[in-house]
Amino acid sequence: MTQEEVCAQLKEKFGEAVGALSETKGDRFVVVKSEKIVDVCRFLKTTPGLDFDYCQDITAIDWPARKVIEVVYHVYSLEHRHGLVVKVETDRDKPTLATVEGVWKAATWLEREIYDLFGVNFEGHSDLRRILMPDDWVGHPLRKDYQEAGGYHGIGNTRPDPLVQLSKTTDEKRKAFVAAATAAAAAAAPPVVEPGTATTTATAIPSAAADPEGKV
Amino acid sequence: MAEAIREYFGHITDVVKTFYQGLTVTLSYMLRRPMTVQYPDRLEKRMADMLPSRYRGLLEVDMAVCTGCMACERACPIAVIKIATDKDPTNPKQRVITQFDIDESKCMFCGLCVEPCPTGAIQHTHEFESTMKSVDSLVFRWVADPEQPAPFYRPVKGQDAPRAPLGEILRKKMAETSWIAPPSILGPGGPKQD
Amino acid sequence: MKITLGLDSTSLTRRYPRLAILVTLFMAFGVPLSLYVAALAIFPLNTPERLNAMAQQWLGFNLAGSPYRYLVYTGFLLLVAFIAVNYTAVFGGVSTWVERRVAGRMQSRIGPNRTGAAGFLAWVADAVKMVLKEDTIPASADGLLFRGAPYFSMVGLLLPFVVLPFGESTVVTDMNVGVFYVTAVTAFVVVGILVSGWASNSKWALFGGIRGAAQVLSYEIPAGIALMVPVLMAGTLSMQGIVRAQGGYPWDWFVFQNPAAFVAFFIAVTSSLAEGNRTPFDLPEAESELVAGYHAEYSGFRLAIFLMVEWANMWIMGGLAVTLFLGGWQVPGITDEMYKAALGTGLVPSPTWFVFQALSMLVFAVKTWALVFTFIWLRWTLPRVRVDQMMSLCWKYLVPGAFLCFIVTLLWQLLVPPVGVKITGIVFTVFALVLLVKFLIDTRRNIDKVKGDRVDLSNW
Amino acid sequence: MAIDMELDRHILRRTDAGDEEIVVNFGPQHPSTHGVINFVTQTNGEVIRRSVPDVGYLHRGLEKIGEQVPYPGYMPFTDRIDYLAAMFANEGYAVAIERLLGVEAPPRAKYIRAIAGELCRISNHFISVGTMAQDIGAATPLTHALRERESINDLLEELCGARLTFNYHRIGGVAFDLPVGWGDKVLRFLDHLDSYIQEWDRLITFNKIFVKRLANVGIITREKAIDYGLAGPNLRGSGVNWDIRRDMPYGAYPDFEFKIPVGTGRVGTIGDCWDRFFVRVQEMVESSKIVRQALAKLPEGDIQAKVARKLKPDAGEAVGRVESARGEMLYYAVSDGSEKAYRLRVRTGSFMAMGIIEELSHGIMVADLIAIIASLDVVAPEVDR
Repeated sequence: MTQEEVCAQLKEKFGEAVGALSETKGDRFVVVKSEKIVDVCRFLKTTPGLDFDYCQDITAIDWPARKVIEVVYHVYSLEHRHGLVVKVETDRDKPTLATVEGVWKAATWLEREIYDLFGVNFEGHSDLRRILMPDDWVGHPLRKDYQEAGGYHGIGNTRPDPLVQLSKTTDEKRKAFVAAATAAAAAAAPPVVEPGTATTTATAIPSAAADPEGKV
Repeated sequence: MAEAIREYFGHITDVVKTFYQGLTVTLSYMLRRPMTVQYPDRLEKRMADMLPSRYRGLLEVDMAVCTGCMACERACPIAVIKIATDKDPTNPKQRVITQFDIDESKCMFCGLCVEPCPTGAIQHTHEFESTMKSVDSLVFRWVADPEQPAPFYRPVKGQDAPRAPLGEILRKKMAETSWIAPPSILGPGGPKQD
Repeated sequence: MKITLGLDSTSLTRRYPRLAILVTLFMAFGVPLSLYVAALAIFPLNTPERLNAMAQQWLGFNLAGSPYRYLVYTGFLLLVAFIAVNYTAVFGGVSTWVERRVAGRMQSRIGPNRTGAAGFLAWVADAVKMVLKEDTIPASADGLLFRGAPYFSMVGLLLPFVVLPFGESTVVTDMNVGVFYVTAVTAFVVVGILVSGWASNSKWALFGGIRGAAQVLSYEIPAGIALMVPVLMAGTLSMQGIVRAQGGYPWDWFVFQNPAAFVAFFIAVTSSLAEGNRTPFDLPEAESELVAGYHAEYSGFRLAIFLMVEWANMWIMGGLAVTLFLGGWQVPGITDEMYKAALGTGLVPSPTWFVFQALSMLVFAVKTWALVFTFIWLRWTLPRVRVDQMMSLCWKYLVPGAFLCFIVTLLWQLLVPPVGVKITGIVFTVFALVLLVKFLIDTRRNIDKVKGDRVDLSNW
Repeated sequence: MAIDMELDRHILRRTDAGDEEIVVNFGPQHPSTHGVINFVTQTNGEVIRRSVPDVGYLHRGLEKIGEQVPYPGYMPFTDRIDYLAAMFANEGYAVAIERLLGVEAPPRAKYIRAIAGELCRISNHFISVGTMAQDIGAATPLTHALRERESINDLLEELCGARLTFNYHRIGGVAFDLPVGWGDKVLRFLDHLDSYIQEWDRLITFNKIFVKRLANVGIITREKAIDYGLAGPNLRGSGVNWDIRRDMPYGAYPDFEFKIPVGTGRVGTIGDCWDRFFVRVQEMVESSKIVRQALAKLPEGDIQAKVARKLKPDAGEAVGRVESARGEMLYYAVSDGSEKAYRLRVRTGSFMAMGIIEELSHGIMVADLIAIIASLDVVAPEVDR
């Protein structure tokens, strides 16, 4: 059964709650109203001809531009070897959606992950807790506007990047080199030592390790 | 009842049969050669020479043939390579590379930088023993001193770039730096030096 | 300046390889041999009569009459105990080395081969390390019990040495209730497991302790009954008596003399495996389930004791099975009269007597090491049983089996004439020999079945 | 609440049923949880009332990184999703982006992908089967499995330069061609492998203790397996005849004939731990058959399709499905025309397998929980991504 026939059956059963099959490049999908999602899924699973018994994946996509979090259902039928992509749009500020845990038990963990990483609240979910992030984590990482926490309970997860530090020292040295070469002046003035990072870099200019410390 | 008895003794015969087979297999291994390669000291030749040619070990850059195209810096997904180029003040046509640093402690040896390199300047050597006194020594500076920058190499059509044999520059550099801890680049907050 | 570390640093054993081999030979053969000779020399002289005679003849001192004679006897017993404890510790260490090498070879790897020649000094290094390591005690552990637990197990390990015969007359004391004493005493080990499981105040240790208790106690029953079979056949509980009732040649051993004893042998070995917590019954310290079981919280010297108990227990399991079923120290050629003749009348027995003793001790050691090798071999082949399967195996298979063997042996004693016993002995020996040969052929054929493998004894 | 955390503070707490219960943390650091996973278990010592998996210790945010790294640059990260079967993670990502671009890998590249993939499947199954035997208590099968896996690692190291994180596929093909003489090295190894697997069966598969420990343990019926969305050997172990290589063919798989081993309940019932174990052992034999056919029919031609250096696929979405060693790996890439993916979703077999463990854990023994975890072959990086 091709996707068009499945969509036709859906359209005929649910009327305008089910949008048309999309024409975009790559895989085509069907947009469904958020109140109807559980009925549509139950219909897909139980009607004899469709038998979408295998819920491959439930995931979400954050569209800040359209102020929408889109929940995507990849469902598949092992018997008839046909699949469908169903999308539901929920409001971005207070995303709530009915859970399809009743239809497929696989949804339990998939929805918990969406709740954890996107903040979509699934009503009726048996055990809606954060799954990947620690329980007291703030924010939902996979949202586009998520600021990286940079650490957890005071344990930082960033290390000063040696390359950035290095390039500062070499920039200064290169400026000194260019200044020394182009300016015809007799003695190039020693580089002004800025406060802040300069103190460390002035002494710690790592030339080739074999050089004695003195030669800068 | 008969079924239970047959099953009861069936278990016993199963145990005897399967243990018999299992024991023959393990005893037979007493006569076979263990596969252990006794690295590091009981090998015929250096481990680095026994590795296959495509092995992706520590990165090495031969500045003589580097064209300064910065393709490797763009290809690296975790920005481990840092290149700075400049106009050579002495003759305006020639550009020079004043800084070519690779933070080998962060490099994940994925090989994406080696592919776009036109002259094969940057290559994975077969060296993998990179124990250093401090993690900062793993930041390899291929342009030793910004004051003697490396000029861009102009590849000659139809001729391979004359690259130094693989691993030579790296071994020399590692021999010098591995056991001498450089002053910490990361400033006072960096790892303590003994 | 270049500091060379690792590869070409000239450690002691590399500069003088001969030194490494010398030290290893000393440790490998010197220490056990010296213990054996000490046992050979001192154990027989340990009876009060002989002590009085010696004191009388050599020192002219009337020991029998003097009030301090018990002091001297206990002094001698302490000396003998010293030898036995040392032998246990050395055997515990050597068997760890043997196990790690054999396990390595069976898993197509090498095992320790750097400390000392062929890695033999690995166990000495472990022992020293364990003694020097800090033995931490968990904060909320029950201090007294936590410290005392390993010594319960050690007592349970050392007591059977009193009756375990090393050779014809090299036994600490030949108790006439030998077998009964052994079954009673081995229960001590479980006290150590239970106490350490509870005292460590860690959930893993608690699980391990409870499992250990359930396992060792429930396997006492089949072990006890299976050990009764040779007692019936020999008519005496004394260990030496049982060994003297068997002959040197395989067809005189109890294990082949009647079918029930053959089955009882396997029941006894399986139950002693369970009592020694060896695979397939290593539930109390199941690494993959309970992290490290009852000795999870132990470190340092106390852990060394627990591990010594575990490995030295193999000698007792092997020694017990050999003494009761496989003819103990009976040397095939030498009969009782020859021992008596060699003993002679004088105080100091003739040199041939010492040779016979050495031979009998050697035979006992070889047979016990063979069984110890089998225990190691079983450990690296079989998976672990689940707790309820372990219990059902004990109560549904081993206990009824042991009772059956007990009854069959009774009937066998009554109905079968001695010549019938001899015939079954020969028949079973032939059957065992055929089975062994077939087994070795299958083993050899296993190597050819896998393409690309061949017999190759290199890479040590 | 998943497990009454208040229970945790009591060492022993008498429940209404009269027996005392403890809450034990199996993990996150535990010898047999196959990576950093914690099972908060309510048990009375042997029998488990309930065991709730608590995952997330190895969450590196690989899907978030997918949105910050250009398309070709993400390939090394896919190795880290499932480092035991990294070849499939690469292939899945490559297939997804190729479907997004509408590009097709040349036939030789497809064959090489099949060869490298099936070798990687064998090496992964050796780990999964070996660690399962180790968890049940037999240490020797694990070291033998690792020895065989070493030869595969050496072969793949010659092919692409790394032993674990291969980074061998590229969008539109593969990075290198087969080295000279590599083919007969593989064939020599496969002859050894087929004869070795018979020895493996003699050593452990039919060992009575092993069978008793695994038969009728952790039974997953056919409906429950489909309902929970299990994939790969876990699904096939329950008797569901479903394999993406045959049912949704991609790459070079239509050209090979191979059997799909399915659980038959030979020693216990269909869908018990032993079935999943035996399905993996049989799959190794099938994979070696595939590699032989692929090497025999390897076509000539280049190994990389024409793909722009700076990939900018136009807006749209695509799904790449690959039959990884742990079941169906699904890459869902959504692009908005820029150089970086707008959203990259990876769905893995282990994540779905973790979902079923809580339901299986009611009333089983501690040793069975370890056996079930091992039979479902869950691996922490795949669960947490």
